[in-house]
Amino acid sequence: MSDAMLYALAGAMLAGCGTYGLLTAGGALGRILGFNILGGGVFLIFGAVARRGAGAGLAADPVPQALVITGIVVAFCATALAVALLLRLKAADGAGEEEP
Amino acid sequence: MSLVFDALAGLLVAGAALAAVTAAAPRAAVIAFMGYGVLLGLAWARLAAPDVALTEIAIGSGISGIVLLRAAAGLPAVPPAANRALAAAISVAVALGLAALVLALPEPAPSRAADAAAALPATGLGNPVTGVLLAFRALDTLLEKIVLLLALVGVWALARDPLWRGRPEPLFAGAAPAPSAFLARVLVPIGVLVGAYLLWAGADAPGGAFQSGATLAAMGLLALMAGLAPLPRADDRRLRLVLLAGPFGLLAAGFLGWATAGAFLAFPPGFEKPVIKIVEIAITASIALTLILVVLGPPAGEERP
Amino acid sequence: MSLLLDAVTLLLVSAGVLFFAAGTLGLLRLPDPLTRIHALTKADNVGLALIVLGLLPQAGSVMAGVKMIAVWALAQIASGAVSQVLAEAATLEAQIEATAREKRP
Amino acid sequence: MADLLFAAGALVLLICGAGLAALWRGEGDIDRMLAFQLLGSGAIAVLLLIAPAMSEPALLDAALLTALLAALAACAYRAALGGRTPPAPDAPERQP
Repeated sequence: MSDAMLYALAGAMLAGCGTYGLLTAGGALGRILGFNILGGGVFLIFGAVARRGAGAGLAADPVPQALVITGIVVAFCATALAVALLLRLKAADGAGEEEP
Repeated sequence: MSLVFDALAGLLVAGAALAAVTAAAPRAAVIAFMGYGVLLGLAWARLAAPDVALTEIAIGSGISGIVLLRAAAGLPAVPPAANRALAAAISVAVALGLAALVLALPEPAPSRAADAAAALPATGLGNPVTGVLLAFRALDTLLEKIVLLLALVGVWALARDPLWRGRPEPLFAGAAPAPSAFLARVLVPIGVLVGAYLLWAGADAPGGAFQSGATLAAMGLLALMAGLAPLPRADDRRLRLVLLAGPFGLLAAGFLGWATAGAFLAFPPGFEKPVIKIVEIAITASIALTLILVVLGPPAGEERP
Repeated sequence: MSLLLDAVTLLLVSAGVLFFAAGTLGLLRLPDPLTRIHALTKADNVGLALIVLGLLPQAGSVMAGVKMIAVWALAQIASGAVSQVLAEAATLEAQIEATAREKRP
Repeated sequence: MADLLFAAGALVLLICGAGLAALWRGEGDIDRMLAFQLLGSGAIAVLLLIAPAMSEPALLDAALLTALLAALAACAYRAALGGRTPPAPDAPERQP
């Protein structure tokens, strides 16, 4: 069992947690968090793959790392857009949450 | 011993994630999510990916907190909607399936590390991740910049018609109280210094445009929170110029590559590093400003002249 | 010499971890949010200071040592200011709750 | 030495985890923010400990960033409460 494997398994657990949040959340914010955690788990598995690809004097494969960095920033922007939609919805119907 | 540490860190990340998805109150869930971001940063540090760790810390525990805490304010606690036992079964199946896939990863692991290391000296950079982002896969970075702009257009599109040129809702309703203002006054200069350092160091050490942009965005938001700077207007021309500097700077460098090096997004031989650095500065400014604006949300109020 | 330095590291880092434990214990045992804030900031900073002091002999370069001290200094400033912010937030939340309780009956 | 540093890091993680788990069941979100701040300090300590253990000086930058942004979270929490300032608890009531 290597360190990369341990974190890949942690990533699998995160993906499970995220799925659970996505399926059970009563409100939109819970689903946003669940989706982010699901994505974080997938990124972490990707990171473990990068770590396994260490070689040529580099501690990890830089290509997946670069993709994860852009992924984190894009995921954040999507989250901010979703939150803006949520707040607009709240302002529009005053009730706070949409019906599930 | 390091494996014990890794196992513990992995379990803590999963525990924080579980707390975030099972918390009943929205604000408690968001606080757990912020803790999960810090722990995920540690995981990236252990995966020998300090560049990703810096990004995750700056975004996951920093500016995400501002957006999500703001969204959680005033939201009622909603009871879980679906059949929880079924959802748990599906989630465990997803986790076990991924775990099985992970354990079946091919040996030896496929890797582009050797290619990246071999091509890196041609760029004049010392950090392979920056090399991938700005030289070998610059097209991805260009498209990513455009996605960020689209997200901002999406946020701005939510403004009500008569207000769309104005300023967004303030982060603090009214003036910030003294302790928060003090915190901002102390942290913002230090943070701007750290952000500039990350950009400068990013050529040869972990760091770069994304980490620096996220840090600068966090500091900008802190300054706006404390009222140290006026909220930006959506129709400010200088603001739009900075927003476009990143994608169009990269695009210009791309066309320059056609003229000087014979391919789109190829950098002129001999001048790779200076051109990459200039483009990186433009990208950093655009990322920082875009992140600030998507966090602030749609324009909501017109200032009466 | 390096054995001696390692012993210093071990001693100071252990003491630092002990202070972290003490701070956590205070966080769990003290009765209300304001006292808990107090326990957290005090113990954390001493713990972090001891860990930084202990790690200084292990810093590979002068730059690394300076950075470690900078991290500690920043944590000092930030944690003092953060305790103020959270204390104010705690006071405000207690007020909001009291107002809500008055209105309820 | 690296093993000892990892052991110390694991211990700090364990302490923070225990604090987190216990505070999580507390009544208020202020307590949860305190748990988050504790985790932030713990993460700084862990990053400082594993930087020499992994011979990766860039983790010191990560520690610096963690210190900076943990404080930002407290400010964001306060901002989400709204702009009112509570009077100092011991200040005499101002007479009109």
